[in-house]
Amino acid sequence: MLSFLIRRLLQTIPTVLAVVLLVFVLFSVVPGSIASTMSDDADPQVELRLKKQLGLDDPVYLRFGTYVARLATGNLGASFRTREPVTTMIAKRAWPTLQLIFASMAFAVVLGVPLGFVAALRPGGIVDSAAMVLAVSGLSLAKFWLGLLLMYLFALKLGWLPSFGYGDGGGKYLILPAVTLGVSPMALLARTTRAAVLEIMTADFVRTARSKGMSEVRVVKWHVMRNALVLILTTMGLQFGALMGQAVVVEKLFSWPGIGSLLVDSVLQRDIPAVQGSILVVVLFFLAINLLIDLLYGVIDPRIRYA
Amino acid sequence: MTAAPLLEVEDLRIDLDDGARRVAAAEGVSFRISRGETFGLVGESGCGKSITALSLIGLLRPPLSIGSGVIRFEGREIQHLSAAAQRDLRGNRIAMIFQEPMTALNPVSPVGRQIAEMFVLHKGKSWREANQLAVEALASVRVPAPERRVHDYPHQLSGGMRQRVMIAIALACGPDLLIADEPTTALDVTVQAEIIELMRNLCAERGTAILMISHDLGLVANVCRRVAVMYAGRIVEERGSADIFRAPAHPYTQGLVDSLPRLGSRAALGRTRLKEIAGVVPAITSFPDGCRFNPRCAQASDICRTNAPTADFLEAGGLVRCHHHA
Amino acid sequence: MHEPRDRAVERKPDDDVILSVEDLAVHFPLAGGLFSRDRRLLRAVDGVDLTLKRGECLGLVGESGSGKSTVALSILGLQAPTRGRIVVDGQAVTDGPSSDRKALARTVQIVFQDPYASLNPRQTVRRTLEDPLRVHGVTAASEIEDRVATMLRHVGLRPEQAGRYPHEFSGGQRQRIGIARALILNPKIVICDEPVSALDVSIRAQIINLLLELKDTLGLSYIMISHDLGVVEHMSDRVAVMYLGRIVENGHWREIFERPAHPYTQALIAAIPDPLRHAPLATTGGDLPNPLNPPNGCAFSPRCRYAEDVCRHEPGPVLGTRPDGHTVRCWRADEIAGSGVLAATE
Amino acid sequence: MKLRANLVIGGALFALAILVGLLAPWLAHTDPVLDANLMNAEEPPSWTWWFGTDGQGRDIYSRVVYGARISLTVGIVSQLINSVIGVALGLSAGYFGGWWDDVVNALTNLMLAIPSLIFALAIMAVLGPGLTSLLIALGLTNWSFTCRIARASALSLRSQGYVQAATVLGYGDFRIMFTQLLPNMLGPLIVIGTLGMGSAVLSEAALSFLGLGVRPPFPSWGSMLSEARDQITTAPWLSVFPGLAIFLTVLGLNLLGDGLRDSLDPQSRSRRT
Amino acid sequence: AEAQTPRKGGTIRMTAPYGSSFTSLDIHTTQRAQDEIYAKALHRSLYIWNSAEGKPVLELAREDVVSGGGLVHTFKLRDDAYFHNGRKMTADDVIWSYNRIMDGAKAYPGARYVRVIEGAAAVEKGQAKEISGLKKIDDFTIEMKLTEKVDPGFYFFTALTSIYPADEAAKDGFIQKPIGLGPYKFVEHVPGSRIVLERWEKFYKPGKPYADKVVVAVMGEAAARDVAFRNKEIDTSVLGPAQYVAYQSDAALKGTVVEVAEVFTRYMGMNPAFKPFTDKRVRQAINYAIDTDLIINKLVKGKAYRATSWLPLTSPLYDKEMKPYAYDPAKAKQLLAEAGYPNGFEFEWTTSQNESWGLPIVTAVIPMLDKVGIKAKVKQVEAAVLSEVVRSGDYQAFIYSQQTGPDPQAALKCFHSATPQSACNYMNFRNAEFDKLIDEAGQADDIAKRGQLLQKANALLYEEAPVWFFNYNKAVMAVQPWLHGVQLNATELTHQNVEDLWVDETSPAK
Ligand SMILES: Nc1ncnc2c1ncn2[C@@H]1O[C@H](COP(=O)(O)OP(=O)(O)OP(=O)(O)O)[C@@H](O)[C@H]1O
Ligand SMILES: Nc1ncnc2c1ncn2[C@@H]1O[C@H](COP(=O)(O)OP(=O)(O)OP(=O)(O)O)[C@@H](O)[C@H]1O
Ligand SMILES: [Mg+2]
Ligand SMILES: [Mg+2]
Repeated sequence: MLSFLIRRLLQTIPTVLAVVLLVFVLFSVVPGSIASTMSDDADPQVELRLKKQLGLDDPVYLRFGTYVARLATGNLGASFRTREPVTTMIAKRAWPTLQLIFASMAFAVVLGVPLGFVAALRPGGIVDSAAMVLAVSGLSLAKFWLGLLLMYLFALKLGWLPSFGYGDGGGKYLILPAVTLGVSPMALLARTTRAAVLEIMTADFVRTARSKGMSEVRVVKWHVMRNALVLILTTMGLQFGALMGQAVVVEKLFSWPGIGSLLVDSVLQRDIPAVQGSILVVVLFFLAINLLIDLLYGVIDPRIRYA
Repeated sequence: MTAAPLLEVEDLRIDLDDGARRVAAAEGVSFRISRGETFGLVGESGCGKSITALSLIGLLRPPLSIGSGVIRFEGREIQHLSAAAQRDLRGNRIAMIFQEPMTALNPVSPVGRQIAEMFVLHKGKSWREANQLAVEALASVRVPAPERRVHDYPHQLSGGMRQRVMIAIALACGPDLLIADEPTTALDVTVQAEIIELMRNLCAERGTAILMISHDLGLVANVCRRVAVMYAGRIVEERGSADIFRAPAHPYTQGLVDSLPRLGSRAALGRTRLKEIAGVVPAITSFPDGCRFNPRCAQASDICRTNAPTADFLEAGGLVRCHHHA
Repeated sequence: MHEPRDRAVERKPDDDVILSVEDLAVHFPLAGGLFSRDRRLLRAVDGVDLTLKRGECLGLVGESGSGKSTVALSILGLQAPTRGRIVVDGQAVTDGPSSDRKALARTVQIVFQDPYASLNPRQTVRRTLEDPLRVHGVTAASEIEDRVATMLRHVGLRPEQAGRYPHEFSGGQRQRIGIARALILNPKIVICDEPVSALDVSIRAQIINLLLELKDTLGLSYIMISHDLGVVEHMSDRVAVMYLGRIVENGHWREIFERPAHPYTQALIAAIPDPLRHAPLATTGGDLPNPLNPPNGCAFSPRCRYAEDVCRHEPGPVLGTRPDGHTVRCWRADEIAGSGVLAATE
Repeated sequence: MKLRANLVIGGALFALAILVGLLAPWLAHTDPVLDANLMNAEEPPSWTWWFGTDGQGRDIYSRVVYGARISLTVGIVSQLINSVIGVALGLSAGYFGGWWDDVVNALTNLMLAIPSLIFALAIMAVLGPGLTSLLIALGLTNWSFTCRIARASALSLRSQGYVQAATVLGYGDFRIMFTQLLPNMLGPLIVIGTLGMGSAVLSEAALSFLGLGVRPPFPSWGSMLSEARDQITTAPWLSVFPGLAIFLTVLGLNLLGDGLRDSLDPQSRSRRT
Repeated sequence: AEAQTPRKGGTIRMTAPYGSSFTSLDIHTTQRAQDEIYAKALHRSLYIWNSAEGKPVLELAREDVVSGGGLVHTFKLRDDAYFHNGRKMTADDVIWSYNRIMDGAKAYPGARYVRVIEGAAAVEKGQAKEISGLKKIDDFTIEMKLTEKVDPGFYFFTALTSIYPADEAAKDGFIQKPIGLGPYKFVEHVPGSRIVLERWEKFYKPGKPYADKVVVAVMGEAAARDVAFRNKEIDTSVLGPAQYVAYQSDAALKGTVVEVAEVFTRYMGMNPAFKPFTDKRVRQAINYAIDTDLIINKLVKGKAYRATSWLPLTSPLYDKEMKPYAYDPAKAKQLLAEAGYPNGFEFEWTTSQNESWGLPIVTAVIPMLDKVGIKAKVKQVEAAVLSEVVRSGDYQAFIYSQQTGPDPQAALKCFHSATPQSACNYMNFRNAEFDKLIDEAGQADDIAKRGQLLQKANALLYEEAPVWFFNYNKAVMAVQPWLHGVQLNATELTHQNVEDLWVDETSPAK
């Protein structure tokens, strides 16, 4: 188990390096630079000094070399913009993003999985049709539009929830962004769950269970759920990646102080170390979640063993 | 044997709803099984053996359904019983073994638990007791070290072991009837021999009747006292197994027996050209009129093409469904 | 039918042998599933010697997983052997899939078990039969059409049916198409990997007869892989029995079936139920061993009722030759031979 | 192929979107770009202005109609690029195996690990806003699922009898890949392609929102929606119509994808990839 | 409403609308308008902008005695200004801060202002350790020698030149918990979300500040800000054109709108190196061809003032007599014909996506230019790219918003041929007559004389039309009725001297 963990962790290194290289190469050819975004009309002398100070004049391979060398010591460099260490910057942003992502996933699971189950138990029925129309609709909405509509409805018209911000860090601030972000994984989970349950319901071992004289409820409880979980977990793992992407939009819309909004700002302002660092952290997060999910597979599915 | 039959199937018809219309996937199926008897049902792939078996324990799922006919278990009609009453029978009084031991067991549940479920469902045991009983059940199907094996998952067992587990599940509650749907098709011959012997011995000990389904004539002949041969949804011949292959009455049975390259026949008779049955097995949606075997039958006459033959009861016992039977 | 094949082959002394397999081994490194670290070795085929003579049918029997198909795939160049040498009609094919595939294709062909999976569902029968000809440089449209039509007739189909797709045919007909495809390039050797086991029982005889006829009319050599001993006995001239990646017995069909010398062969024969015989099936005891963890000594020893200490010792027995000329891999063959024939005939 | 409700409705919605795009010059009332008359700015929907006008006095109806062209181009072309990349990599990886498979696998994992929207954002920053950039950005970032499916199909098809037979018959690798493998994996690829088009349309909107969208002379629905978001309370028609256009088109694509999946592969509904 | 007496206590909830984060808590490093919003509460500079008078006034100094032919300023510093750790500010802090800003290795943007002190440039280049023109006379007196005859107020009022506590700021960790002289002291910063500040009891203005707490929330998304403002979650919100109209037409919100002409000029710059634009007539033709008023009224929704020349409405030297170019396509055509382009020409117009002076404007102008035969092709770039394009001269035309105040002299100097393109002479303007006017103004001791010269230069620009004069920004902010004391700051409306703000009891904030 431990050696499995270590091996998996080692396996992520090439991915991480590739990400670093990719982002580095991309942003070494990106037009515009931090210096030009500092203000509309900056002092050209200061700008030149700034470029020099930030090493923007060095050749790419040199910059990359220094970056990787520093990275090896866990140093993500200093932000061009704030001159703070990127690690500190990200550390401050990580918790809000984690809150948001996990809250959305929780919303998605709590709503999506039961919905999928209910739909699958009577395929073609009214509940099924309604649930699936809902699910497909959830997938088809532009996130920021949905967020705005929710904001408009629940904050302004109904006055139930605050419309923006991290507030005092309290849960009520989390609800609208989490729901906005959670709608599409919810929809996907509902569909996956439904499909998984339907598929499993046709499996031979379900027929065996029925031949034992088991009621349908028991069949589902004893034999279908756990099998479905494997498929549901897979979808969840992949959805975490999509969530990290969509978080960029949602965080920006709701002024949520997470990595996503940091990332957009950094991209737009050419704060390359911050971009690099944020993407790296997002990737690491995705890899970590999927590692976790792999471990969970082992718990759920005995066919998978970590030798 | 004079006792009232354990299972009586009369004129069973199974409908297949293919969206546009209903076709009979099986029809006019009648047979009886007495207590403790071994009864065989043979036929080629798709002739309706499995659906007949499933209909007996109420496991047909749409698009299949029982169209008409009566199924009596211990004299009681069971095809219209409530779902709950059917569940009481299922597994408890009538048990079933399936073909694919790999997929018929839940891959994520330990085999011990899958056996124990039977005791919880039908004997009102607690899980604790049930687990204990599961060990015994596993021991009874001669799985070595059963107290360890109960914790194994299906994928950790070989095919033969899995099928033993299936048998343990099926026999857990001491059913009166065991339906074995091709229990050894997926296994190698040497393993098949063991499983069949095991099943036969256990059932003999407990007085459990067996409905043995197979496409292997040799196997059925060996295991069963009486055999029914199905073709295209109908039983065409039903006889004692000693007679049916030695002196087949129906041209189809005859054709099957003749077409098989039997072990030892080349040594005895030299290599002769195998007798073929012409043509192909008809599709369920395009069964021919009259006798369904008529397009492939050398003896077919006009009547065969128009009228479905009725069951002729033979003097020597059994029945045959042929206008021209021997 | 026989066109002169333009291949310069130095005729060897043993001109009769069209295919020889020497010490073939195929080992699969198993990653042990996605998550496990240890890389175990599955010895699917482990030191197999075979020869096939011109015009002969060699039966290959053995339980599931004993390596029969793997031998076949190696001969076809689809599976690179771990070691060993395969010579087909004077040419070595042991270099794996990349060695001259086309030349090999004109020599060895295969008929698969599953008539459903072995035809491309998106190609008409005509396309399935024409493409190989084109690949092999036959370009004249009339010749292609001719050969396709002839071949279809050979396998008992009508040339008009060539425009149809596989799903429009029954299982038996599909198997005929499969056979036609195997023969369209006029190969010398055809490997039949369980050609009838997926077919309806009432159809099997048709295909077996067809295969035997074609063998004679086209002068083919067969390797016939099957579980069904009845089929093997009916078709084969010689029979090789495999157990866990090795040949345990090899000889003339009559010797194998009438005087099986290996306990496994005996058990195999004894376990076959016969419709006209009503005896309890002879049981062997024990399950197939795990190929990843084969027993020490003779691989069959854990299931063998004759096994003694010597059988359980490393290394396993070697192939020995019986007086009647067939070979057996058993320490106690001399004692056992003949004693286990209880089942062969009634 | 049984006609399913989702197939019919989805197909109809998508076909409608395509038709609107194709017939834009005939359907539109005015030129979507040049007919800007500031005198008519921000008229609510009426008989003259079906969907109202925008801040520049342009007819939103005409812009939505022309927007179909851009949005569908984005959806279709970027997904085509994805499909070509994904199929080429996945098919060859599954077929050849070995080190190439490892390389492709590593690439796919890499693509999966970077959320595609973020990757597209970075590419857009490099290439600058615009239609071509967008097509490239979305086309390069979303092929991992296609690739996985193609690879998995190739792997399973590779051991199918007819593929082995083709090898035994001496077919070349490319012939095998194109005549034996590709046609038999098209079903799931079409399904995922359909779904991918929908998500590309949504990604375009998201990128517009983030300030890196497409702003060619003709409007895209995403950019219209994004631009109108400040006026969602004051001039809702500005966002409602492009928003609905996106919603209905993506809905159509999703339904179509589902329907195709059910019809092409009734046994395994949405198996995991 | 101002008749009420200010209430003590309460929380002021401001918003920072320009992006989704603050750049840095080290205000010396950032010159984004966004950051100065909180800096106004936290820090103080030598001068401060007085919105009522429209000019910078002394803040940390009580008097400024000018000598040395206008180049030497002697400041008497206040002796009651305390840093938030309770230490009194002295001349050393001022000198230390200015020295810090000139640290060449760090490239602080405030260097452009401090450089006006003699010897500062040497520090920047690393030739000296301390600015030679800056002398401590005693703890509360400093002498500053300038390189030019300018009003130092314009140079030392922004937060970029905030005074830091010398010793404390040198320590690590200062930036995590910054200390300043402003009316509010730092409590917390949630990056990407908000900065919270609380009243500094020892602030030097008696009775001020009023509110207990100031929260500056980062809210880049206008749509979200709109909802939050209507939902009474924030006290101030900057409005874009669309919302400007909407708020004005909404009875409930109408009273919340405050507006001011900001010192920004929006224009289309034309590259004189691009053939047609070398000709003054072509440039004028463009000014005639565009119905600027229509665009301002309809597209910008009146949220701008028509530009008459370079210097904006709130500039002290704004010339009320000047009339903007009339909308006269015929005249434009005629001018084009005279210049040799009777059939017009085609050019590429680089723009960002900014809603007030970017793509939407360009889109609206294109059909107008089209009417006189000029075809414009849009090239859209990101904001980050646009400013580089502009500085490098890599454009045919671009549209931009440039700060044109508060110092008119500095604003006009951008067009001096000695000003490099990369500084702010983006159109690479070269005109001897103009140079002469600017130079003379620089020498003039008499303020009125200087003003006349500069106005002349401004008029010359109008005539030369190096740009299409579009508009001066009208900054609009919505302010909740319970927030009082908002100043109409023409340099940037969001920059409020927070000590003058107060909230009454009707504020829903705790
Ligand atoms: N769920 C189903 N939907 C549609 N047709 C079905 C279904 N199940 C069975 N059938 C059809 O009913 C007929 C009888 O099937 P059945 O499974 O009973 O055959 P069988 O005799 O058991 O064959 P095998 O030897 O292959 O198991 C076949 O033609 C089959 O295609
Ligand atoms: N590509 C492969 N990778 C790993 N293991 C393989 C591979 N191909 C075959 N094997 C293993 O090699 C062994 C021999 O397989 P093979 O298919 O040759 O057996 P067989 O005798 O043909 O069996 P069957 O009668 O079931 O067809 C089996 O244990 C099988 O699991
Ligand atoms: Mg069956
Ligand atoms: Mg095989």
